[in-house]
Amino acid sequence: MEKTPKWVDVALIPFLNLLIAFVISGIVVLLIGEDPIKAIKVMVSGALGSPYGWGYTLYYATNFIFTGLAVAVAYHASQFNIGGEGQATLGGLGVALVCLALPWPHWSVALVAAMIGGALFGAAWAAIPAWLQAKRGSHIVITTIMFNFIGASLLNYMLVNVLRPRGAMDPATARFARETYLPTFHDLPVIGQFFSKSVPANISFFIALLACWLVWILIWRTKLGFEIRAYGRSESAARYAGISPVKVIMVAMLISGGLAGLMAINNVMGQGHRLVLNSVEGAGFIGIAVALMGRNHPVGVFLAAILFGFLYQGGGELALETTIPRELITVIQALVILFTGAFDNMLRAPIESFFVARANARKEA
Amino acid sequence: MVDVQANEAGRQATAALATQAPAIELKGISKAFGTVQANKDISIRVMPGTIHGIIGENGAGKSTLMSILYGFYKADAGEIWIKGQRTQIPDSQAAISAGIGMVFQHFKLVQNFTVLENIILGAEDGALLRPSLAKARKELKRLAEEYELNVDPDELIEELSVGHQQRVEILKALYRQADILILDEPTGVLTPAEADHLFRILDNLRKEGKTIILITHKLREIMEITDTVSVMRRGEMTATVKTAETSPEQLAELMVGRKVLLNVTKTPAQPGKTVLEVENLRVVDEDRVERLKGINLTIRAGEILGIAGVAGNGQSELLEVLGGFAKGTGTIRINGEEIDLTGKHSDGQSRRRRGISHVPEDRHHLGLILDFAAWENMIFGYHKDAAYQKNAFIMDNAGIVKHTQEAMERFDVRPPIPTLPAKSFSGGNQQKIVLAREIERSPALLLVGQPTRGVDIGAIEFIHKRIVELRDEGAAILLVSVELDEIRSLSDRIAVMFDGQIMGERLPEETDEKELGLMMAGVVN
Amino acid sequence: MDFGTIVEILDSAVRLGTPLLLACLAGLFSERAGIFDIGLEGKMLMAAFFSGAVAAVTGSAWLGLLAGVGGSMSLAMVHGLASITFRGNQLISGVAVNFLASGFTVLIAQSWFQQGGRTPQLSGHARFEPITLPGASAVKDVPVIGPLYSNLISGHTILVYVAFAMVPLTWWVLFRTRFGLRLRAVGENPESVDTAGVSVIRLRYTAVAITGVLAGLAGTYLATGLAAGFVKEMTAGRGYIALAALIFAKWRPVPALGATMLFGLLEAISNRYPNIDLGVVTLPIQFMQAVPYILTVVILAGFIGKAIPPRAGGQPYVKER
Amino acid sequence: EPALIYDLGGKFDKSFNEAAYNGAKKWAEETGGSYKELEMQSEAQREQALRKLAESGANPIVMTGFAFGDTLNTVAPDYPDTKFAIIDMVVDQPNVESVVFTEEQGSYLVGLMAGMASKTGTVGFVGGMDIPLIRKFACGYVQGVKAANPDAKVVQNMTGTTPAAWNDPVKGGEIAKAQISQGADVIYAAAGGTGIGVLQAAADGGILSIGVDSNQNYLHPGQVLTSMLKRVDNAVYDAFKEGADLKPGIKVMSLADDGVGVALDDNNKSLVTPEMLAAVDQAKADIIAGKVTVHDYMSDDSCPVQ
Ligand SMILES: Nc1ncnc2c1ncn2[C@@H]1O[C@H](COP(=O)(O)OP(=O)(O)OP(=O)(O)O)[C@@H](O)[C@H]1O
Ligand SMILES: Nc1ncnc2c1ncn2[C@@H]1O[C@H](COP(=O)(O)OP(=O)(O)OP(=O)(O)O)[C@@H](O)[C@H]1O
Ligand SMILES: [Mg+2]
Ligand SMILES: [Mg+2]
Repeated sequence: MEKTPKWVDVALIPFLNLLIAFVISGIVVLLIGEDPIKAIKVMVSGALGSPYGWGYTLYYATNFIFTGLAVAVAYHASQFNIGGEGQATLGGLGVALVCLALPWPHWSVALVAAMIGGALFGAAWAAIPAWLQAKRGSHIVITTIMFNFIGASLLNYMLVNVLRPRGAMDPATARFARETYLPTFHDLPVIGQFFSKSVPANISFFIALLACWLVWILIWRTKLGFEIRAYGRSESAARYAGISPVKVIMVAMLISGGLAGLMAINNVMGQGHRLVLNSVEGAGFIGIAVALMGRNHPVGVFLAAILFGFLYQGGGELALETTIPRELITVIQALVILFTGAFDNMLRAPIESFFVARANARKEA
Repeated sequence: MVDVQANEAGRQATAALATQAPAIELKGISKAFGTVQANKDISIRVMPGTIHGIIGENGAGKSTLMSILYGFYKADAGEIWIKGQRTQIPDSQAAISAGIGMVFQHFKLVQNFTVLENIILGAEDGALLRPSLAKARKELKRLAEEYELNVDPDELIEELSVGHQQRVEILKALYRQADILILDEPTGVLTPAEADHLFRILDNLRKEGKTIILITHKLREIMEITDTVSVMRRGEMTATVKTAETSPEQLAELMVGRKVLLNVTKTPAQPGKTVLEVENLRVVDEDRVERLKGINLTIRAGEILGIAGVAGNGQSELLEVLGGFAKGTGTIRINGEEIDLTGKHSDGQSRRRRGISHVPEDRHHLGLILDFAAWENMIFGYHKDAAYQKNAFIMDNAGIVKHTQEAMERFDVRPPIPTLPAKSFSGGNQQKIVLAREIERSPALLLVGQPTRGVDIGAIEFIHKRIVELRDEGAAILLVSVELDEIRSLSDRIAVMFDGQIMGERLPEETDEKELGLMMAGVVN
Repeated sequence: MDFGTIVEILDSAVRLGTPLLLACLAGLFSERAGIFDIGLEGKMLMAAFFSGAVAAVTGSAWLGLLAGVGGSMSLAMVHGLASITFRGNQLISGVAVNFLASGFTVLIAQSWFQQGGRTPQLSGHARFEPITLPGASAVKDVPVIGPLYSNLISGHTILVYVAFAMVPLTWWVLFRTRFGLRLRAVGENPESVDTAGVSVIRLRYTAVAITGVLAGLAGTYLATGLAAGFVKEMTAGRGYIALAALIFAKWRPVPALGATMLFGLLEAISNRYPNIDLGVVTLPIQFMQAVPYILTVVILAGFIGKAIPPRAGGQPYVKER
Repeated sequence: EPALIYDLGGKFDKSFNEAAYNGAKKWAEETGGSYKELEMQSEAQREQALRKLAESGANPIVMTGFAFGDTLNTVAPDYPDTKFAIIDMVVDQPNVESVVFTEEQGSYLVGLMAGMASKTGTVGFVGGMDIPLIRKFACGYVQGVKAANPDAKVVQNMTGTTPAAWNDPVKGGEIAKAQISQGADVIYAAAGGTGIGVLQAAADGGILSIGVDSNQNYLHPGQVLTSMLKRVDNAVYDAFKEGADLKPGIKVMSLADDGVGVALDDNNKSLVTPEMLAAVDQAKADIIAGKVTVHDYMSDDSCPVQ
């Protein structure tokens, strides 16, 4: 059956799906009486046309790399983790607690501690659904959805009743000390000149790149990754080979939750400098679209994250420059998920049968 | 709609013509799944009131052909004639209206419905259930009396034994007034007693004038009950003969395309020290049914112990518990050392470290990961071996690919391309990959289940040869197969399993098919 | 807490439980047919918007209802297309449907009404008015029965009564009709239905369509019964709570009523008593809000009876590999 | 070009943010100028919203809501040449104007009217997010009610603890229904968009309600007793008008400056009796003259009356 070339699977089909998603989004824009061409122009110039735009595009992309990797790692173990939102929320809590706990001498020390805090909290939030799936067979999709809501309530409680400084009105933590602020692109040598002072993109971006590389190593180069992929492709065969399903599910989900939690070094420590409600802003869900588009490969995830960073930033500019609401991004996101995920067979089936027919024809000849 | 009416008319017409027109005639049926040509230009005629057998190797296309007749698959080309009428069968509804009923190899029952609910599903009268249920209850009683088909109409399917579930399937067809009944490998899952009962039922049905198509692998069954028999090979219909005018030998030849020399050339065994000792081994499955009821056996180095038995009598569980992916109680010793049966070390990798290799019965679900490349499949289960690691963290993928390439050449895997996914190899070549992986490490004990299922004849000989070679190198081998001939020709000793127990042991030269068959049926020991 | 307050809280629970009940029954039809639906939230939101918008424009709650059902139905068909025709991943499709609704409603609302993603405030016939049942005012002053009848039972909008009537109706359809038998069978083992000569595809589409209608009623009730118009994200997670209730009820209609009313009650209580003082501990409002989700996880974990979903649930029906 | 950022309740909350919008609209209509505006989608966007407008060269930038306080405090120094105005919060930066209102005074006046209009002697208060600012509304209101009727009971509820509480009309309606069942026959909603649900439930339940921030009397003519006007529109209008010359520092808008007040128009004419009018005028004069002081909850985080 394997007669379709690889490029079709990794490039052609995703591209066509994306194209359909964009065309439909364009039609929606037309429907609401706006000009799609102008919308694209605004998005491109808003997201790529200035150091400010670039800075925000990369900032958002950083978030999406983390959440996209989170979804991808779990996916390789055949676990559909839609709890990235909750795990990133808890990661934020972990990072904030670390940043507020001690008078950190330097950002680098604080960063290491915050990474541990964020990853631990994120992993902890994935651990319970993972354990329930592994041991009790509770459907992980449902439990992770539930944990998103429970996580939101927990954060709400922590911010309102525990972490809110005395006398403050909004449910947010105190500002972190200056020493914990991560260097932004503006502060970095060489590339600093291309970015203005106000951009939030910070060195977390490089940690995200590192995470991509590590995930690649993990999945395709280590024993653990081998076991994760084996279990993900065939549970029965994995059991035959003595691979423990409990171990694979737990480990993959802990790594997944940890990656989602790590996102907080970008948005909480690197940008907000304090923890506010809903600091994740849906990045956990966008991770699903990013992983789907990126075919669960770190390189694909990286590219898809950049694309979504662009959409997110460009969409924000749209809201400012035109009367198209920011929600257009949500629609595009939904369509990308729909076409690259749920409607995948729509194009795949005819394309594959085309190649099968071609292969059969060759055989005859 | 038109078809159905034409068909009604056809039914009456044939009633008048009676014996003339065949009940079923297929002309030039072809069907491909992707690049697999499952049926190639198949034609067949089945006369009314007869039992027509179809035999053929695994994957020969028998099930596919019947699924087409039943409207479950759509043929790419060809015609279907029912009782002398050209009939379109686009879906199962049309097949049912044409009087065809089918009992699939895998039953199509709703587990948590009652028997009655399953019977009426799709054949209800009117929108409300109550009248349909009442009618079906009456009808069921009548059918039960007429054909010895007793089942409790209010029992849930999941509470029924396999044999009873099969009866429900037959009742389903009869309730829909089928006069053509297709049974796909009906005895594979039955105990001998259940199989006998089934044949009595089939005989009754034939006497009532029903037409039956029986798919089976068992030549004995063909000879016993069918009137005519068709043989399929690699998607093609090779012959149709009257049962009375043929012999098992001839059928076997027709099946595989040449004279079958099932006897493997091997020297007498030179058994060495005891490798495997199993004492009072018990396994209870998820549904708390005891599948192994106290197995005792030993295998010595350099000998092959063959396990014969009807599928479902505990052979699979025996392999699973020895292979480390089912839990059990009792004692298992390898070279005198006891191994962990329930605890932390009762998994496949620990077993492999103890020198137990395992070629599983179902290579698609257990032995291979079809989406993985050949090289990944080649180390699967042994992936933690030091030889495959570059350092403490990273695996030596390039080295593994190279090693795989060599192994593929040694085992004549075609094509010898390590990066190809397993699913793109043919069944025989897939099996060779599994064998290469499990044999290459010179295990102390090799567990092999159904080593040649769905494998072509050339590969069968190759596989048999490697197994014998391994024995001669001093490995102990436990062979499980439903093919009695394979057991008889490969084994140095034969143990027969029935109902989770070993019925007894025989030496191959001191027994015959008949005795083994009786033991498999639980009759003698 | 006096009797009047209890009746008042129960009354509030009925109002707040009704959209959950409708959505839960919606999910029941789909999931019983083997199509997992985590897109209830999106369908409700879509219905809330279209019912609010059309009611605002036409001034008729009934036209709003029609539009709401239409909106929900369109998403139901997207889900059906993905899960039945294209044999895609039903969970991914559900996620997409939720996002689609979330973005689309605001986009269209902004374009139509320029009110920041709201519809205009509904009044008069654009809303479903409470119905006073016969004799409600007459018995008002009879102790116990009076408040129960006139406050709790009487005085809801038509959609509330429809929702409650749907419970026995759903039960009857599911367990007493041919359609119900086939629907349950297709969710357990679609091959059994297919080989019995019944179209799996048609059955599943029908189920998904019923889901669309019921989720449409749920959303319509939110915008034109409970509130007076659409505001963005007005479902606020109710679709997920309905899903939780469905699992809690183990995919059965009568327990679904119990589960949704329980969750409605929790919401009613937390509206009234943000922090519940139990002496030893004070339950903060955030805990009360999380209770439905926590309960669902506990149920899923199988510590209180096991919730076994329909066996074929979540898998597309593929005949040929 | 000036700019305006709305808080999470959104531009058309018919209340606080809409008042700001009306101010901007008035400025645009009068001067023919144009301005930029932005609505927030989530907490985390505040900083980007501010920066975006500052980068785009907008000046001054006005934002509605205390929640911008912390963010503005960090962003303002990065744009020393841009003027910012924040409503409802004091931010101590050299380029920021902080506009605060004496909501307790306006709430006192509507409380007075509520106390006089109530027949049951029980009135209600529905707050939005539970923060000191909203307690300030509540405290002023209670003082007014008690001034009219010392025996009156005030049922108080807050909608929530997060910004979502500004935009939850369904919950507002449920709370109002609960208050009605507790005997309240006048309910004051100081809850942004949530108030729409409160006013709706009050109208449905046949009782009176009091709107907030904008004039909400028109929402249910003849059923909204009055609205506590908080002239956010004037604050925005003034800031836009001053433009780049905006004066940094704290600007208090009190009853005396017409910064707060009660709404009287055709819609509530029939509800407001001459005695009420007289009492309100008297109280207004007394407060301006300093004869009556309305306690400010935020001065000591407590309220002398309940
Ligand atoms: N649904 C399917 N999709 C793709 N290939 C299939 C499908 N069903 C069968 N095949 C392939 O078609 C060929 C014929 O299969 P079929 O099941 O008809 O064989 P069979 O003779 O019934 O074998 P067995 O004795 O194992 O039952 C096999 O190679 C099989 O792998
Ligand atoms: N081409 C093949 N290569 C390898 N194994 C095969 C092949 N064809 C069949 N088999 C094996 O034989 C079994 C029967 O295959 P087939 O495709 O006919 O499936 P089936 O008739 O639906 O199921 P089964 O016979 O397993 O009950 C499968 O379990 C499969 O492992
Ligand atoms: Mg078969
Ligand atoms: Mg088969």
